[in-house]
Amino acid sequence: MADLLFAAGALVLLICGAGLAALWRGEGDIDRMLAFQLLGSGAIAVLLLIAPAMSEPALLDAALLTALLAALAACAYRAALGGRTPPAPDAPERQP
Amino acid sequence: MSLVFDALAGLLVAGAALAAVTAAAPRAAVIAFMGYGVLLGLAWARLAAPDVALTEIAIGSGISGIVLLRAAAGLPAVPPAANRALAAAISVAVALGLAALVLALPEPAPSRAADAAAALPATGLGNPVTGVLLAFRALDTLLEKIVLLLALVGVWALARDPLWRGRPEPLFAGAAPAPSAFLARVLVPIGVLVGAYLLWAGADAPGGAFQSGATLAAMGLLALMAGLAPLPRADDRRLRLVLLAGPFGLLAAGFLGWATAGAFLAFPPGFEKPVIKIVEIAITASIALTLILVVLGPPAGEERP
Amino acid sequence: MSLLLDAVTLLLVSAGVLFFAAGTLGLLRLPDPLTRIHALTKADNVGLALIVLGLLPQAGSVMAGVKMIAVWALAQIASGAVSQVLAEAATLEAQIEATAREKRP
Amino acid sequence: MSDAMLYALAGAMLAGCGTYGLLTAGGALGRILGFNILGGGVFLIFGAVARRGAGAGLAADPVPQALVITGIVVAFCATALAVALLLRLKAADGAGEEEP
Repeated sequence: MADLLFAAGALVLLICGAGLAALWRGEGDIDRMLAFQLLGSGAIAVLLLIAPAMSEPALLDAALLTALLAALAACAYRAALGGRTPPAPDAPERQP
Repeated sequence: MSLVFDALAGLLVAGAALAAVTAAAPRAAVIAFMGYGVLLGLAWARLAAPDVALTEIAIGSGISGIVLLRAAAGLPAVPPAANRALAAAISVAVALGLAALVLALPEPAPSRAADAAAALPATGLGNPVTGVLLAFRALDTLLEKIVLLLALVGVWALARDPLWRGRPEPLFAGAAPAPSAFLARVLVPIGVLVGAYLLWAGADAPGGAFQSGATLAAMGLLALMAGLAPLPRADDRRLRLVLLAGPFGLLAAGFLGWATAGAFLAFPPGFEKPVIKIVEIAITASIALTLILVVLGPPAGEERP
Repeated sequence: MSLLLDAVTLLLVSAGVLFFAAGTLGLLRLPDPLTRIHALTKADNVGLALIVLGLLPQAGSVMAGVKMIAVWALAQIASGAVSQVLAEAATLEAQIEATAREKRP
Repeated sequence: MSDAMLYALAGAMLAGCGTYGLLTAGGALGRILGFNILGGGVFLIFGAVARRGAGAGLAADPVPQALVITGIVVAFCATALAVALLLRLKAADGAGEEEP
């Protein structure tokens, strides 16, 4: 069973790696952040998969922490852009 | 099969690192560096070092991102400076030299694992890494606390003279937009719970003061980003008290050791675990606050009364 | 019985990995950032849910099972909120770029 | 080839990447990232040494692990200090980056 779980983990890593490599050459940093989020989800999945394979329950805590902090990165990215809020794209222009 | 996994993880870490150092734009480099932090966490998990994995995830992909993304904002893309072919040759030489050293490591490997395992029951702890950090090598931890304080003094020293008592620059210029504020409101309570759990579990399972402090710092920064809490003033006495609680708590425990156990930083026999736990709580609070303050940067604005 | 549980794990984890692949494919094929955000969050969460479901029989203790479900729940909440944050950031960046383009000539 | 060896070799590669970043970066931020990656590679080699030192019922030698944990936190604080210097420099000369 452990071998199968490692194989599944390797597959998830491979998928994330392929996504990363392809998105990396994309034009915008938003795409790169998406690649980072994909990697975060992949890392959560991998940690969950190898925790039973290595009989190390503490890796579940690591998965929990990864889920928590991948989201923090998105917020940090937004914060670095500055404080302006864009108007909703479909909202009618407010008349003075 | 696990070796295939390890080889893949190793290559991905190196690939992310390469992307970080070759990216032309600063922000792209920082995003690659954050990805490298997540992958490095996986490597630590596979090296049977869950304590280090937790630290790396919390710091490498979490609060590092806040500092570096902030630094990258507005920096222009700078073309590589030096002779790239020469630099590549030197770097390959460094990597090959280290690889050769690694392959020549002595067999059997030298280890203090047996000593740590033998001495652990005396501390009442179940996690050998926490045992090393707070009992066997407590002097290192004490010095590390002082280094953290020095880093904070260094950051604060960069404040302009009339402003140094005030508050740092906000992480969000103006109010945080609704989605970010929502994210913070949802994540901060969960994250504080996770941080407290890591401290509580750290005595007997992977976790402890460093992991907990880093997680709490990340959540504090998220709360500050969303404006859920006011930015701290550098001259706030309570703040300084918490900053000093860790190093001085450990120091006090050290002198207590002289009185009760006959050596500096020896814990009173019979009471090892409670004393270590109390010191660990103080250290966690200091680490969390120090990390928050070094990320926020020097005081920059005085609030007019 | 344990063979049956292992078969369930294998089936669900494989399906989860498949969803990860589908999400990545969507990330690569869809035309603009907003649709790519959509592809990422949807597929990732289903993939993660299937993997968690599949691993539950392998959890050594009740606590481990509860933690796995907690990880999945947190990932659900976080990924929904993250997609909002990134979508807003994408809109703002498009605006900044448009303003810059207007000023240039 | 053991798992520890694979990660030690990955650590060597990271040290190489870090050196490259340190030598070629045009700006201070690139050098900060390069230095961090160089340090990460060294930590990883240290971790592999810890893994090889498994024994007495422990999966890895706890002493190097504890040192790496303090190392990661100290490296982060140094990074934050360097970034604060970088931002102060940017504010001081307005140009953004210092001359290489």
